[in-house]
Amino acid sequence: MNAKNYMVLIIPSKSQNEAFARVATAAFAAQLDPTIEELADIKTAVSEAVTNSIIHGYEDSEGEITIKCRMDEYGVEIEIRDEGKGIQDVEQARQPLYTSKPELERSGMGFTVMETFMDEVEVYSEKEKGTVILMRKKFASLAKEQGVSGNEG
Amino acid sequence: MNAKNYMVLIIPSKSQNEAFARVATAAFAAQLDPTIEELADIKTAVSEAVTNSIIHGYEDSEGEITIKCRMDEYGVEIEIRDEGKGIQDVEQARQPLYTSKPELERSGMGFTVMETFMDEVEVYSEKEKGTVILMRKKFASLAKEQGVSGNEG
Amino acid sequence: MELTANITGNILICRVKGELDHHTAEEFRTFVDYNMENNPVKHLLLDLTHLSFMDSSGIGALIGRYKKVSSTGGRVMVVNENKQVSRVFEVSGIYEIIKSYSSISKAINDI
Amino acid sequence: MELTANITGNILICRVKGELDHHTAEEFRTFVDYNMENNPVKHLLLDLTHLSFMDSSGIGALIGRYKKVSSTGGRVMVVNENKQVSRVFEVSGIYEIIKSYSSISKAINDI
Ligand SMILES: Nc1ncnc2c1ncn2[C@@H]1O[C@H](COP(=O)(O)OP(=O)(O)O)[C@@H](O)[C@H]1O
Ligand SMILES: Nc1ncnc2c1ncn2[C@@H]1O[C@H](COP(=O)(O)OP(=O)(O)O)[C@@H](O)[C@H]1O
Repeated sequence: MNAKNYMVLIIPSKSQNEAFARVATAAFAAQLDPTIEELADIKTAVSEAVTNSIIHGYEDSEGEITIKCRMDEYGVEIEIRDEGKGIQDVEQARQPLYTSKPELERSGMGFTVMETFMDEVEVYSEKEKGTVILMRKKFASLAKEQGVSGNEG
Repeated sequence: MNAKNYMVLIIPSKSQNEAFARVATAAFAAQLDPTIEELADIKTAVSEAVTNSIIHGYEDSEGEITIKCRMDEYGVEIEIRDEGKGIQDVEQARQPLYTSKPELERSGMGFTVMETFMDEVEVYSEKEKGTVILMRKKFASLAKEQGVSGNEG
Repeated sequence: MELTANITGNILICRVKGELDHHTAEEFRTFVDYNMENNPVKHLLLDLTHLSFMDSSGIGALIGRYKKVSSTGGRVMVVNENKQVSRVFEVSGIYEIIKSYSSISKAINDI
Repeated sequence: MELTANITGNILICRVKGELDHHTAEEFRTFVDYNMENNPVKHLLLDLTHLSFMDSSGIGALIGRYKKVSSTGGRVMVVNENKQVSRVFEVSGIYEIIKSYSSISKAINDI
């Protein structure tokens, strides 16, 4: 039943929505009974991606950010999409400490945080078209249900 | 800044999403600093409308429910839309205790709860096309900011 | 939703924890009906101290229990519902058939 | 976000309550910089006991404070960050420049 569940959330690129985006995504993912730490990881990764769409994708203009969250047998897949200015060099962007906006006190650690806190992070981006971040996180509780972790007593 | 904020949330008509829908809507409305009671009212009204889309709108089939929430100077406007079977007689449907599904132990109090807990409730529905519920709720804190409640000391 | 049942005399005391909506109503119904039918009890006392949310689907489920229990001469009582729950009770007029008490002992003493 | 400042010797003790992200970073920056500049203090001690969430925007804001404070010979310390915050600290390597203590008194004693 959970396996086919999903949600789509659309918000304007206002910084006040960063907190809402991570809380809503975590509330949805909570249906799968993740651990508190897994939920915190999702919140943090979503916060990074949504903040990037606001600061880098749309800069001073306003646009829409679409957050999709799908459940699968192992956990969740989260897609965060903007139609902003896009990333010229994705490989460079993903480097720890790289930031195109040091003047805004950016740490350049957003992608590193996403990669550390999620199991998989894919980045699709096209200049002047926008950016899509696709992240996956497996939940320990589901791994057990699937029998992945082997014997249970 | 808040005045123009909004969110759009799309979920499949699964009963497990009732709780998520009301939590997400309340989390969004919380940006306006409503009282705990105002927030509980919104949760309850959203729960009623979403449940109706699931039970009455889509019955045994599955469809999508769209929840839109917009902020204005006074509070929030919430729209809940399904593309389900629609309501033949809206006036009758809004009567307290009226239910088309007594066999499911429905109380027939859904619309009455929405009307009591929200300031305005509008219902638009067309047979075989679907139903839109439009609800508004004013927040006491904003009435003060607008000077509506007069002198403050 | 977490449900637990205890028996005191001819009363089934059912503690309801979590949220009672359309999604959880089925579980609530099944649990209460099973325990009412399989125990030597007459009355139903619902401890709502830990019920954090209820909507009109919950009202429907409560009226359903009331019909069953009262058909065999029993009473349905609730204890300690929070403000949100209490407002839904009021709107639906259910206090006319299901009385509320501030504690389990007060409810028991009133039978 | 709620920010409060106290002074102990030449240390500004700033309590940070709520969530430190891009949205709240500006307020944090302004508050800390103002209090560092307008008080006879050298070091910055951030009490993170009530910081419930932080992401890499918070790291950027912390590094910014570190650069300012250390340019005049001061230190930046944090106290009692929760697990989520601590993981973000670890990933970003910020513990190399900002030391963490389990209590305010331990941090003060270490200066
Ligand atoms: N949604 C986006 N749209 C455009 N550029 C982006 C987006 N996300 C990331 N970037 C680019 O990738 C760089 C690195 O991102 P990140 O690791 O999150 O660090 P930071 O946000 O601190 O700069 C950004 O500085 C920016 O140039
Ligand atoms: N989204 C909807 N789609 C189709 N019919 C609806 C919808 N919402 C309400 N209705 C109709 O209106 C009636 C009254 O609704 P309500 O007051 O919520 O009571 P209940 O849900 O307990 O039946 C329902 O029984 C149903 O016939």
